Amino acid sequence: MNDLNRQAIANYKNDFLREVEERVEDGDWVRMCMQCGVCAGSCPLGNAWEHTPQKLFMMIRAGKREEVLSSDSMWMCTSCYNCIVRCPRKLPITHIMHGLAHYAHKLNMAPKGQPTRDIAKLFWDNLVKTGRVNELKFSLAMYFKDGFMQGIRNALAMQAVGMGLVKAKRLNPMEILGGHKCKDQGGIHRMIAKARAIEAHKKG
Amino acid sequence: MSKRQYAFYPGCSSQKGASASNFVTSIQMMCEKLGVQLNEIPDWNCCGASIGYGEGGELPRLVLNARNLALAEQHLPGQDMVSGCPACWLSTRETAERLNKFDDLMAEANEALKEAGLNLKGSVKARHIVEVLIEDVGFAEMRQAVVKPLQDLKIAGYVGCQTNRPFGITGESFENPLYLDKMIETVGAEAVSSYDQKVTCCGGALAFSEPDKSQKQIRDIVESAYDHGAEMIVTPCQLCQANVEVYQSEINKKQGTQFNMPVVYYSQLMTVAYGGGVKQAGLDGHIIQPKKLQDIAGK
Amino acid sequence: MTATIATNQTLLVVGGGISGMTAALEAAECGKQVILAERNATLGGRTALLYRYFPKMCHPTCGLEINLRRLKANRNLRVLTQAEVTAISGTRGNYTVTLKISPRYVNNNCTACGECAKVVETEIPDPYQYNLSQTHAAYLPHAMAYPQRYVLDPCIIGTPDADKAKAACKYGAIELDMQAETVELKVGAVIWATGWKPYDAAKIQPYGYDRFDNVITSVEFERLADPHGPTGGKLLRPSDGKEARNIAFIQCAGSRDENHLRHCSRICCMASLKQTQYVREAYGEEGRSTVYYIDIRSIDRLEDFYRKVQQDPTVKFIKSKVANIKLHEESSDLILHGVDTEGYHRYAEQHDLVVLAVGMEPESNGIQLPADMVADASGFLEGSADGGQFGAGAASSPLDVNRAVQSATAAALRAIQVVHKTSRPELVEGGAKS
Amino acid sequence: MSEMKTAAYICSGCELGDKLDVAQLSKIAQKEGKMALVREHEFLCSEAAVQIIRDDIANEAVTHICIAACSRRAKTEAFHFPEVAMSRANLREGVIWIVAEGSEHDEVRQDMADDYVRMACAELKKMKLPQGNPNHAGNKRILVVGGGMSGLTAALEAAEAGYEVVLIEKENQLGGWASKLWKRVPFKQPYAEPQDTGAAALAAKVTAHPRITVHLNSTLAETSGAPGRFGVQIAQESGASVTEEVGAIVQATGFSAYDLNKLPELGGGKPNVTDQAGLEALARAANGATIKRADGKEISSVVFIQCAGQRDDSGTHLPYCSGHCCATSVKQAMYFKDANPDVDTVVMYTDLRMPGMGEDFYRSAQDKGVIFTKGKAAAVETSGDGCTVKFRDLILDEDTAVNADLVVLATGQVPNAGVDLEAWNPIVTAAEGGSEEAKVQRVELHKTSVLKLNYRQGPDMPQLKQGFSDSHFICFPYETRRTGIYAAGPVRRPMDMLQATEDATGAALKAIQAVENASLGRAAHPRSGDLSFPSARLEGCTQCKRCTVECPFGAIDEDEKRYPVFNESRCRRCGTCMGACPVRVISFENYSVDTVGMQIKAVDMPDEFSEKPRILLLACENDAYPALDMAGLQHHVYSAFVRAIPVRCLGSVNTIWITDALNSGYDGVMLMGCKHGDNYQCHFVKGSELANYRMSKIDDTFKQLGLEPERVITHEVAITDHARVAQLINDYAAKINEIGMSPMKAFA
Repeated sequence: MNDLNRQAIANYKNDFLREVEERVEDGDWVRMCMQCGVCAGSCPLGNAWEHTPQKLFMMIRAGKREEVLSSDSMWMCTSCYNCIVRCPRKLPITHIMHGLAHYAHKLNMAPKGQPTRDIAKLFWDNLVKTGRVNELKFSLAMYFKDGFMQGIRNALAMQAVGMGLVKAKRLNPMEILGGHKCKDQGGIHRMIAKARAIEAHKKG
Repeated sequence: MSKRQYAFYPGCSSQKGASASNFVTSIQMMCEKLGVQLNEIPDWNCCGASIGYGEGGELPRLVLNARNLALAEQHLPGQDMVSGCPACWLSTRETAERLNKFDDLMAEANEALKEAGLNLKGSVKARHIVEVLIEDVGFAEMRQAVVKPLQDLKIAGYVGCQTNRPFGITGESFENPLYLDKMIETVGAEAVSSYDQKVTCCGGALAFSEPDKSQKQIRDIVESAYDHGAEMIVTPCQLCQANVEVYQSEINKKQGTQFNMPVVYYSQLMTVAYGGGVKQAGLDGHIIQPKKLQDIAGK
Repeated sequence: MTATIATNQTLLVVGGGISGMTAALEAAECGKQVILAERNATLGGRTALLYRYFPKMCHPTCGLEINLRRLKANRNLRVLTQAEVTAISGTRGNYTVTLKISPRYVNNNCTACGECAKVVETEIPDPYQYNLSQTHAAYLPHAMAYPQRYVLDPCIIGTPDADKAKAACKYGAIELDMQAETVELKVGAVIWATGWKPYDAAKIQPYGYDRFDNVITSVEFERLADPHGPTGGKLLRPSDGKEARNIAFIQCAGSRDENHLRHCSRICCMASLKQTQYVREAYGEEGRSTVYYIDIRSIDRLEDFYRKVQQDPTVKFIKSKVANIKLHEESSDLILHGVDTEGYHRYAEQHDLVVLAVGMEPESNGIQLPADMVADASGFLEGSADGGQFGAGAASSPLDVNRAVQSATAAALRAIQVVHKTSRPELVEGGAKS
Repeated sequence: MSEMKTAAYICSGCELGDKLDVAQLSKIAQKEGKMALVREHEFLCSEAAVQIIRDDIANEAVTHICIAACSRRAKTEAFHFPEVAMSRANLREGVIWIVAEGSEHDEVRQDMADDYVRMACAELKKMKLPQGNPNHAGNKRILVVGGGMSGLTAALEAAEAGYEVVLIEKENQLGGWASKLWKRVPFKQPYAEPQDTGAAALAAKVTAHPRITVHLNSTLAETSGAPGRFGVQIAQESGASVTEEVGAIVQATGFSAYDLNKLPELGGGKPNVTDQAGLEALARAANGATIKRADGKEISSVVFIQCAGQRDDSGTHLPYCSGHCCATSVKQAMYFKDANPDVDTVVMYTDLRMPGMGEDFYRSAQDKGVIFTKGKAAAVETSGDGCTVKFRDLILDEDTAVNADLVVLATGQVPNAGVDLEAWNPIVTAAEGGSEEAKVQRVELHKTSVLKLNYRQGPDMPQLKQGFSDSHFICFPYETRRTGIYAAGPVRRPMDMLQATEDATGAALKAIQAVENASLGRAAHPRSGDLSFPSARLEGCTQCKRCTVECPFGAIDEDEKRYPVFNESRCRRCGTCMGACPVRVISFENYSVDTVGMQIKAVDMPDEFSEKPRILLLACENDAYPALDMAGLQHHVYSAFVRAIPVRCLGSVNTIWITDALNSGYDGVMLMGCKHGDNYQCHFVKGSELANYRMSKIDDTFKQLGLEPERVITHEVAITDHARVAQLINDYAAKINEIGMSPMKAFA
């Protein structure tokens, strides 16, 4: 259990709802859910969700901290925003799902090896590095995230796609030697660091 | 006549040699013909996309976009910020609206921006190119510019998610937006009006992490296009384009389908209709060749 | 003529539905002078377009008949149809009301013999069937219409049809040169019983009312079930006229939704429960009804009815706000997607007809109201700031018929208080003991 | 009234002239109908023709007119002659619109029209112009029983309209439940915060009002009389007794809370388990500060259990929903959150019922952090210093539990409606039969009465169901079975405070209406304005008590000699007494055994070889007769052998009409009335049911006459049965054809 988690448990005892309200992006909306379930039915990957958004909200109210934060449900969010536009209470459900995922990740309670979680991290690291995404490095990183051999397998599996993109000049092998980047990378790094610091100070 | 000026935010996937490089190619001539001038924002950075949240969290994600807004505000004052990529547009607009709504967030964002020597007032409006076409240019002008109507071409207009939700194009429905079909008809092609996968999610970023689940989505999208007699799919979204085009071979491999459905951008249709060639329309940038469109462009 | 009978002792009731008729009758039966102004060509309002009432499953026209008889017997009451309030000036106890009366093109001579309808060929969508069927442009709104006089639709004025109608009438009842007239009245108090309208279902995009023929509204379903409706009481679905046997009822279609109506419309749960019994009435054990709901609001003793329906094996309840509806192209059936939140069961249910239990919106949304009218967040009318005008019935709150009538009766007393006080100074607050 | 001069006016418009021999109709009116004056007109409802009639009334001293034209429901504005008696022969909707087209039907069509003219003339000659009830009384004061929110509102609203009000309250202060609340649910925009109850202000207004007299610590000892002349004895705690005369009564006696102790499974009776009333007391004690338990502990967690002992289908508790409890619990949860946001408040519900703008109040509570759990409580147990609520979480689909310092059970409203007459009547019968035990029971039960009416049919209002004295009618919530007495507030139906005040205001209007009607000797709803009233030739009365027992409105009492005592302003003019009377001594001026009997006899009866059967149709004027009219309007064809007579209610049908009809050779008799039973539609409550009962008892009549029982048939008909009534008539005509012509014709 990481310090953040320990400290959160200490702070909020078992008032998980308050914890979510104060620490999770748009978490203060959770209490406004009226359990109609329209979000649950609107999710394109719905059947992959162990707990639907509306159910997660109920679990939060019921103080099921462990179950919620270790769930991989919110990692199934494709950001299609169907739930947001249909919610009769106008809850920003997509953001809350993102927020919960991020919070679980930060507390290191999110499922180990959850693919979206891993890729999200790769993606972020990749983009902050230069300020812009390097799709080749990102893809390679993706393939090799589960170790070298698996990476080769993944790469081979996706070879056709890769070559296709290369042929179509939509994947540039040269990117491996640097590729696109922002000029003011230093500024960007300092900026992100600052933002993280502020958030940490505000939301633990 | 003087051109309409916009601060342009291409986004990572539109860079040279990136997955949507042919999109940027295809909008050059379209904008030229429609008197739209896109001025690239100097040193723009990634928006964090729809998956940045996992590691990035809230404020870091916001400031990434705040930086682009600030750069536009500073270098291209008075110009609306326009993006061709729904994810970029969405993140930027969301950021702009949230920062303008909550002063504390704006203050925090600026505190971080200071580190990059920038400051955001919040004057910039974040828009999508499609908005520019529909609201500023208008269908009439779009039609006028047509020199090569794309006759007997049956196209499924696939809008996807993020161009459509949560913001969408003003006046359009989240469930059944009509503007894309209208654009298809504007360039003389036939839109499959009964296409029922218009706004189905392609899996987005989860195409990488949850291939099987996303490919099920993609399969529906392509299948319905075939069922309704479409010859190609057209979309305003880079990620949709990539996902729906790229993974067809995978789906064929795994599920024994014989998908070979071209997926192009509306801008490519328009460029061809405006007289553009294969290269100008970025039609050389496809894995599944949009033959029919290429032929018309070739003529 | 009407102007002369009105004084500041007169009450004006705006709207001739069940609430308006009740307010007007109750006041008139207390000896008050009342003018009842109805925008349409007949009294009766929306309840006259319902097949049955919950929970007794009795017929609205039964009460309408009694009210019409009370009205015919009462000389204190004057009815104006096709009359709309265009302006109100003055204050509590002394208003001047301007009414615009649209031409009916048929005068009091009409005996309702029906000769004109026989010769008029033009057909128009029948507003008294929610446009589900056509009617001749010379028509009697419905069998219970009051006044029992035909109406000519303006669309045929100036056409040969109009002349044919005129020629067919032996009683000189048809006046083609009838013009809209403006009437000014002095009244002491005004009761707004302008009622409700079904929320525009097309705005609820996920349900595709504007895209799918077999998605209809609850008010349209009333017409389908009614033997005097467009299908003679058979539950025939629009797309292909096939009998609908497996019907979905979607609750909160527009209600309890900040994207649409922020309030709960109160009646929709009971209306759908009632309509499941129309399905049973039509097919017995063979019918299938499924109610998709958030909370079933069968308040007070209406709970009995809910219990009865729950015990009906042909009715299924699913606690879920349906996410969206997709068309099953081969069958024109509809597939409802969503999640049963009681225990989390994902469904994709096929139905041959979907009935949206659409919410109640104040009819007054969109009509011009006096400046000092006070309304709530949804537009339901509380009354005027000066205390001389009152909301009544469904115009004042989403109410079922029973409560609307109570509300109208209460409004009648409040209006009476106003005119009493203008006529008898000692009645003004703090007045001397009489 | 000057002596009778009759006139008949026969219309030839609306194709009557084309389809009928109008000259013959005139002749019949003159020769057989003995009309002093007969006129024909081709457009009888025209202003010109109506003027002719007016002139005849003015210049020719015509006192009785017969209009032979369209249905009595049509053209009522034109044919409005209040100063004379009027009958109408329905030749349009009733004849030419329903008889099959074609010359082959000319004869039967004409027969039918001829008969209707004969009948209208016959009826007319037996009619008198109603003069209004002579012993009507004009007391216009309103008695309000109960000083809670409903009673106070009714009193103030009536007084503000200029009427004198007497208000009695059993407790020593006004305000009822409302005065025991800390705050109430908001009535108006914005629906966000609990509001001051306003009870104190209202009570003050009432107390100070120049037209309101308040009696505290008072109950009713006896109520006698009728609208316009109720005599009430008020018993005061002191033992003193006051007598007041009033014109109408509003019963606003409210409700009692369902007994907590009946809910042991939910912890009822345990410490730290209370009901909503108990919580209000704690909130008042806290006065805005953090709410403490009875034992002084500050409450840091509270669970509200909705529907406690309500919506119960096991038969143990209340079967209904009390409507207000969801909003009340939400309001009470706000008490805690407003005082201290850190208090955990859980509202446990199965269906949250906050209609209308209640949704905003619900949102507001969520915004304040009130937790809503969709769950069903299984048990409440004491644990440590508080309680544990075991429940089924319906969303998470699991059995679980939650701890709380306090549990609030949202129990239901039990009406204070007094004596249930269903229980009362058998006891009275037994007591009158001499049972000593019953006599004791009667005394005990009578003590629980609220109104203490000295009516023949019992001391309180009849209850609709579940103990509430509500109206049975959806369109007429103020319909009452005790004329001039109106229930208001939770005694009539479970309701919240907003609805109770609305209801009370409406009830006040009805009370005002009742005194105004009574003072003019007019009937109340549904025959509003009717001036006719029943009179009895007591010399012929056999004291059988059927009228006093069967009157649906308890309008008839009995004197010491068991003769009926009519209280006209309690009467609704339905004629049920007239129908009940075996010796036919009861009649109305314009509606009597004769007005109908004469019509029956007036019909020209063809002989048994004519192949022209005659079917008498007695149709309820409220639903069946309009249905026949609309069958005409829609040209549904039915047998021309039928002769329809509208009746006020099937309850007014006297069996003599049936026997007379059969004796005079009718081949069949149809009765069409409203639905009876649980969901009865009869506007006079019991009329159609009684008729049905009476018809089932006339078999011996058939035996005497040697007739088939099928010669009389009764149908329940709804006003919407346009096509069906035609079908029923045709089917019956076929049936008669099957069983053959009546053997009675020979003797007729």
